[in-house]
Amino acid sequence: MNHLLSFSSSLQGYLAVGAILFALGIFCVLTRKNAIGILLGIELILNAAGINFVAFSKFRTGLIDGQIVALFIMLIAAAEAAVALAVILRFYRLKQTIDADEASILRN
Amino acid sequence: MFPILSVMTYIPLLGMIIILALPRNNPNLVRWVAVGVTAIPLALGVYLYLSFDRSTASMQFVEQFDWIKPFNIQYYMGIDGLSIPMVLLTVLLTFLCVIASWGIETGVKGYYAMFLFLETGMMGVFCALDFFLFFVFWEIMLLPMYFLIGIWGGKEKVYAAIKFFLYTLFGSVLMLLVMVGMYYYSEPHTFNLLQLAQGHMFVGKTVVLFGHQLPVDKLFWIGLFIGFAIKVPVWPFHTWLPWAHVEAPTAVSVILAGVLLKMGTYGILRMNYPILPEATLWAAEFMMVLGIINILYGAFCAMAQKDLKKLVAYSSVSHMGYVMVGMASFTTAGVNGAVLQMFNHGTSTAMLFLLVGVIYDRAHHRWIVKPDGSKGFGGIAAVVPVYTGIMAIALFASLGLPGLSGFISEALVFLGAFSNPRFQTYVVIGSLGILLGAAYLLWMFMRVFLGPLNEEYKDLKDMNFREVFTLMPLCALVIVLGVYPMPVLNLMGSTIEKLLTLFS
Amino acid sequence: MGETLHNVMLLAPEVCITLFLCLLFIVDGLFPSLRSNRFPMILTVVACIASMILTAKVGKTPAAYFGGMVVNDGFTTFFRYLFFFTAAVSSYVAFGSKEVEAKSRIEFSLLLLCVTVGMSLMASASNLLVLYMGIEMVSIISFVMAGFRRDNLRSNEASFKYLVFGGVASALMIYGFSLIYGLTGSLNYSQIAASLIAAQGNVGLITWLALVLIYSGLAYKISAFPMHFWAPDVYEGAPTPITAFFSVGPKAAGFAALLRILLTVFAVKTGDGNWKAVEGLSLTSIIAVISAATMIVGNLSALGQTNVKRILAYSSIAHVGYMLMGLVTLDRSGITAIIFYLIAYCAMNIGAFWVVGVVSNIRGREDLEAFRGIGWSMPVLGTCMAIFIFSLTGIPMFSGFIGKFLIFGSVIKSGGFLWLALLGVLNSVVSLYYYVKILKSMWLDKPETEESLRLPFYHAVGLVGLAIPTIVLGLYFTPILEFAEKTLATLL
Amino acid sequence: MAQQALLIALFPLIAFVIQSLIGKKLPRHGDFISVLAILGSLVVATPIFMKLITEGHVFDSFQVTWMSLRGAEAGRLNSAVTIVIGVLINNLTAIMLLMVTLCAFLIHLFSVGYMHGEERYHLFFAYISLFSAAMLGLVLSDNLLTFFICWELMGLCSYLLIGFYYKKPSAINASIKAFMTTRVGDTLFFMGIAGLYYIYGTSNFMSIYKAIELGTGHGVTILGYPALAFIGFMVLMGTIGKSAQFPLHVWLPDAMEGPTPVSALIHAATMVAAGVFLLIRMFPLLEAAHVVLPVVAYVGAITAFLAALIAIVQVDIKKVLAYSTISQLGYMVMGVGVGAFSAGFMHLITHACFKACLFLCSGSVIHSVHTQDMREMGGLKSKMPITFATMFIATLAISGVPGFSGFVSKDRILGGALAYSMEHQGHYLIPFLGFATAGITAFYMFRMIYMTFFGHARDEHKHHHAHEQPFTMTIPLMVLAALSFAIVFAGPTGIESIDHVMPVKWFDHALEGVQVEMGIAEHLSPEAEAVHHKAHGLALIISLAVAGLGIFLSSITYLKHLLSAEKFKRMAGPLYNLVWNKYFFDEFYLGIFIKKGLLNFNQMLATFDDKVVDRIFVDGWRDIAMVTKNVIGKFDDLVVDRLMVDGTADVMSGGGWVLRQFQTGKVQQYLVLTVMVIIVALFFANLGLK
Repeated sequence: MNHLLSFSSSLQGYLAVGAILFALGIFCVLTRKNAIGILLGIELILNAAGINFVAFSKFRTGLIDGQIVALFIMLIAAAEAAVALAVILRFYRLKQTIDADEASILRN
Repeated sequence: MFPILSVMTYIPLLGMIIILALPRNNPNLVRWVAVGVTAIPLALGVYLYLSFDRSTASMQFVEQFDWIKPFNIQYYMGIDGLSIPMVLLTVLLTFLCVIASWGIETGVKGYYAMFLFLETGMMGVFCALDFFLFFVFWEIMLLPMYFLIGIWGGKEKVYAAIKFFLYTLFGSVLMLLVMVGMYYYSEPHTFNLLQLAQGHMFVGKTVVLFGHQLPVDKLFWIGLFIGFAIKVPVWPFHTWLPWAHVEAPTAVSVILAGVLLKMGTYGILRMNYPILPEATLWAAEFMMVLGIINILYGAFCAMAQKDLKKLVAYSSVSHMGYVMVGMASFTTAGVNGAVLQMFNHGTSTAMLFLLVGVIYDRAHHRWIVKPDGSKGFGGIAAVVPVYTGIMAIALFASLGLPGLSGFISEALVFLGAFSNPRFQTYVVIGSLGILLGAAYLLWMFMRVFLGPLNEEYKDLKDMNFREVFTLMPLCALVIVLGVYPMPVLNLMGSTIEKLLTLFS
Repeated sequence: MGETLHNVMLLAPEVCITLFLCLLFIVDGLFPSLRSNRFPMILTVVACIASMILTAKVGKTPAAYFGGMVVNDGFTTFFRYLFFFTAAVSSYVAFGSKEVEAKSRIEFSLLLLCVTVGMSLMASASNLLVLYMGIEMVSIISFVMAGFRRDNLRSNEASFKYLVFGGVASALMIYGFSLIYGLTGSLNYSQIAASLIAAQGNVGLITWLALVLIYSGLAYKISAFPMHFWAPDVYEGAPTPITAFFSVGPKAAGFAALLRILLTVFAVKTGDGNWKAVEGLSLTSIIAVISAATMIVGNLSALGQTNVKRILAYSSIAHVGYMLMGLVTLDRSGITAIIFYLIAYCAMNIGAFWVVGVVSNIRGREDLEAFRGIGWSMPVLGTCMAIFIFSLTGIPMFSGFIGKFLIFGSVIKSGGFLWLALLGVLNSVVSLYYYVKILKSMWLDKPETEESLRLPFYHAVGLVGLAIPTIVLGLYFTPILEFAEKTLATLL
Repeated sequence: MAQQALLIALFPLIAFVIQSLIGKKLPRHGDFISVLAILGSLVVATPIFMKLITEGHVFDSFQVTWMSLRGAEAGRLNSAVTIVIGVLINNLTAIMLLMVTLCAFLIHLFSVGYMHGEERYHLFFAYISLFSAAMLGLVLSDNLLTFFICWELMGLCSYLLIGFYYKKPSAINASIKAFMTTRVGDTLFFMGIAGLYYIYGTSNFMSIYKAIELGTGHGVTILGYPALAFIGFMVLMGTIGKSAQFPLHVWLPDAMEGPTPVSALIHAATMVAAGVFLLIRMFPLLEAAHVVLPVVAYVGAITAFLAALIAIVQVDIKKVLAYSTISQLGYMVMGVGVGAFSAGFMHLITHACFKACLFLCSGSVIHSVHTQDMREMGGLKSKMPITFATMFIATLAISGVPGFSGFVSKDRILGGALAYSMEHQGHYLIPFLGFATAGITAFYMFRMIYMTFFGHARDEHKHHHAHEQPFTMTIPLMVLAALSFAIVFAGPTGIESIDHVMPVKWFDHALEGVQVEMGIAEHLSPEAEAVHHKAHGLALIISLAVAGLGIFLSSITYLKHLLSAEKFKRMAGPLYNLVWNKYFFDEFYLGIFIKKGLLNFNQMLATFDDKVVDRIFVDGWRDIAMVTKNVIGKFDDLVVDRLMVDGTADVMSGGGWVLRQFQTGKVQQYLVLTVMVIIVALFFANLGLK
């Protein structure tokens, strides 16, 4: 009978790392001036989710579906990064800068 | 059984499609097609009048079949004593207005298409007996009005058009909520107005709004009343009227004043009274006070106007006040007088607006006193005698001079309201309105027609045959109904009798 | 082996789209001459029609397959129809617009078909992972589509913003999924629902955090209140046909995912076919607040706009607000109302954007000045736009009104959220002002130059094809309503 | 007989319709149509009158339902309403019919000559025919509703006829003034009718008389006042408006702007008399509401006295006659007020004849000397013998010289007033004002005669041109003058005690018949009989003395020039100034009430409606929205004119503007806002969980 909130001690550790990574990711996205810096932030959040999944799959359910999800997260992160870099490259070519605040022609 | 109401409603729609298909370069063809198309409902209207059964209060010429089964919505059309005068007025005025708008030059096809579409909307509102169908027609009417005022209007037409649209839409969305509310709070969920009127279904119930329990029927009543009051217009909601009337082209302001204002009071009599009688009794005093304010406020404002059309617009506000007073009195004479006043005001204001249109076509302005204080029209009676004669008739009809139709309905309203002891003080105050009515209309007649001739207008042409033709039926109606009003009164007699049994 | 073959058979529509995708790749490679003319569009439309036929066939046997990760029920069938229809129409629109250059038309078709597969995956997913896969598939391709005009700064900026906002939102979502996985120990909707019910209400803050994060992911997709900021800029920047597609396709997919998660995971089916929120997670008042906020943001921000595309962007946010009203009572009539509203919304919104596209092609600009007198020079275009605009405002005789009528009906029927109904009604009055501003410049203002333009037949057919159902649906909507009720009946 | 009587009113109506439609094209512009029509009415009216004379009593009526509104049974709010109208011929009607048709016919004849050559000649006859139809309709009607309809139609005709010379601004102002002042009275009169329908459900005279006899309607109150009193006062207000009693008398002198035949017909003989006729018809009701009659008496007396004073100082011949009309009307109202309504009615008839004659004579004088100012006349006696003779007879009649009709009716009124003051102690003011007015009337009438006909010609040129009028104009004068003799109504000398030898009492018998119908012919108790007899004797002596004094004073000042009028004027000083300015009523009405009060109020209200309600209530929210914007900071991007919508929407767009400021275009700021909202949501969720 699985029920909520019965995380064992070692799981706490992994979750803590995940949470920290999550927070750092968000902080990074919000503060970095550089477009690529924002992408790094997004990657951090995705990895945090990955850690969570792997931790839960090991300690919580014992099934491997958590790990499969982590794999998929990496896969999608890669795809997203590819597209993002292409867009930022084009942005650089047009604006000779990758400062995120420059991208504000479309407003209010 | 020949579906006469649906035919009358959808012939103009058919006409619109035909007109849109006509070639663009031949405006006269478009005009004659429009006249032909509006003549058909007029003819059917005459047939309707002749074969209408005056003795029963039940619905006649009924057409009822299922439209949208899951919501029990029916295509339910029918007329009784309350709606037939309005139908006849609509059909007549639209026919005359189509002839009166010969002067429109730009976008003739669009103009007549919108006009016919407007007639379909109006006919639908007066014949619909299913709330959903009523609402659909009620809002459809706004579209052509917006374009008619917005495209062919005067200087500030855009502002007037959007203001008209916003005001009326605000009213009708409240009606949408009430419609849906009535559907879900009625025992066998229905939109059928007659079924809703049977069971006093909404009396006991309450609903939560902003945290406290409110009685449902009073909420419905207020929602409906605001929706209709904006159309009447009742005092706080009237500021769109002067704008819309002044900026609309002549024929549109005739229809606006002649028919559209009546939809508000018709709606109240068709829905507020039979479906929510307890709430209506509760709010009678409220309606009476608003009616009196309408009368006096309209009259006072009309007195200070310098633009002919605005003066007539404010006089409409004042005259619709009589209808409100008549309705709120719950007496036979009062309500009959109110419905008769709806009809009479329709004819006399239509004449006034047509006449203002005639002089506008010639002088291209409507100033009694020009804004810079210099003299507008003056002493043109010598130059245009026929015009002055007809204007005098229209003027004295709306003034309420006995022998013309205005007096009959005003007299009935005041006799009725006075015989209800609760409202006698209001009636005495309201009678001041008759006095003021005489003042501003005569002041206008004196300033524009009598006195020394303002040289600027000595070459004004008198009315041509077309203009006189549009005014003749209205003149006849005003005089005949002034002498013997029974042809219209006995149309509505039995319906109002049945309606008032709820309130004795 | 037979079992997987059976599963693939149930995915027939998606498989068909993928086959056509490969066909397009072949054409792209081997027959360069066909690349730039109308052939790719025809191929896309054929692909959509084929998959619609397959959906109809597959839809008769509702079943969960791939081990309960994907569900093929009435709900999925409806959304598949919707996605294929929007994809077909969008490609039709795109191939008439100058904004999609001839040489890059084949890429547009490829991207469009991919997104369609992603969307139908989102609608049929009943497993967190598959849902994530669907959402990411749609999002990433949308980033590319937003930046379709490579050399145009606005288009590029649109895709950049879409990229950053979308990335963060889906990252948050997947983190929320991980928490849900941790709490309930499974990825499958049915198991998650079971464990949530088992918890009998002692739901900790963690669950609420997970719920909020998941909601933020989905809200980004349908541009609901907190996550709507990207929509106006991206809609204005992206090429008009693509914006038309964005405002319809991905948004409907977002609603599909939101409805499915909400109704199967976070709510329990009560006896009379309605739903009740899992105790401890009283969603209704939160949804009401979100709906109200979305409406107000959408309508009020649109008031001061002069760029028509931006007005329609804010108006689509407002319409999301109206649709969310249906969720407030979580009863059958509310959800049916949403489904009906989606149908009506898709038709009129694509139409409106289409007209904007045509006008901006001719006049080069998209602000209200560009629309001066268009009604008189191109009456068909003007009339169609009037129909779409009045339908968007919710004037009767048009499908938009029926949508609003059903939504307000469901809210008033429950009686609890009358204030929301009042707010909704006031919002539709306010919406009239900015909608009619477009008509004002089209019909009420006289054009400076009297040149009478001719609306190309290609666009006229399409626009009238969308306008007529808007009217017909407004007058006689029983069959569609029954169809919407049927889709709900078989929701697993 | 009643059906034929309806023809009396229909003939002029038909004439009006023909005349107004095709009048211009007919030979002689169609004046013969109007004259023939009124002649037809006269021909139909005389047999009715003859029947009254021969049988002493005439009664017939027929009714038709005009409006029948279906409803529940009587007594409830929504009870059925049937409005029945019809024709009533009784003694009063017979006499009035003959008087009105006769005067109208004579005046039609006169105006054929007088109006010859006028530009809108055919329209004049159209309006006069409509007027006659309305007046006859009023006399014939058996209920107050049709009475009111004809009453207002006459108001319309007087408006049209006063403003006949519409090129003259003074004529138009006079016509509007007349219409509006009478309309004030009419509106209140209509309230009275509404009150009648409220308590009795009908306004038919006969049924009112019966109801009052039965005493129904006493307990009922309208607006807190006893119902009958309320109705009585409203009816009185109607009379005050129409018969130009104080304070609503200001319009009659200005009405002289109209052509003289109009003044004769409308503002002397018929229309103004309609108010008194109304009081007579409603006498039982006034009597039942006992508080009303004294007020009526006082209104009549005061009007008579004040108008007479003004008449003394007038120099325009028509203004003199106008004020004398107001004064005589005051007499009639006083007569009804003191209960002698048969005397009042007789005075109404006699006054109609001799005042019409006076006006027509003044018309023929004006027509020959082309001026209305008496100071430019003089010595016309030799030039216009017939006009002089007829005018002199009429002057004798009005001054109350025995042997003439005026004396007979005026003496009875004064007798009634004296009797009334004897019975009800303390009301001595009424007879005093009555007798004073009698004296003043004699004074100013003879003043007019002397200034116009006697003495030397003050303006040679005009005097030279003066000539007698053709027969069409002098015959009516002679007929009317003939009717001014006492013999027509009561004995050769008019003095009761002398004439009992050959009493021609048809008038008194007719009036007794009317009292029986009204149910008020109670027989006076013996001592009351004695008081009446004594009062009438005393009144006879005083009225003779006063009339003689008036004539004497007038002749020594204006004939013999022994007393100079200037010295008398200076001596009166401020009093003269007050009287000359007609007690500043006009200035009060026009200056304060209309100009400062009403027009400013409208102006204020109209600007209020346009500026306040439309702008503040509805549009003005924009200003508030503007303030919020300026507070937030100068932002040039938002141009105010894009918010050209009413105020509520402006607040919305102001709100929208605030919201759009969050849309800064920077993606990271979007994310910051989103994260903030998520945190707030979590905070509430946490709060909710507690």
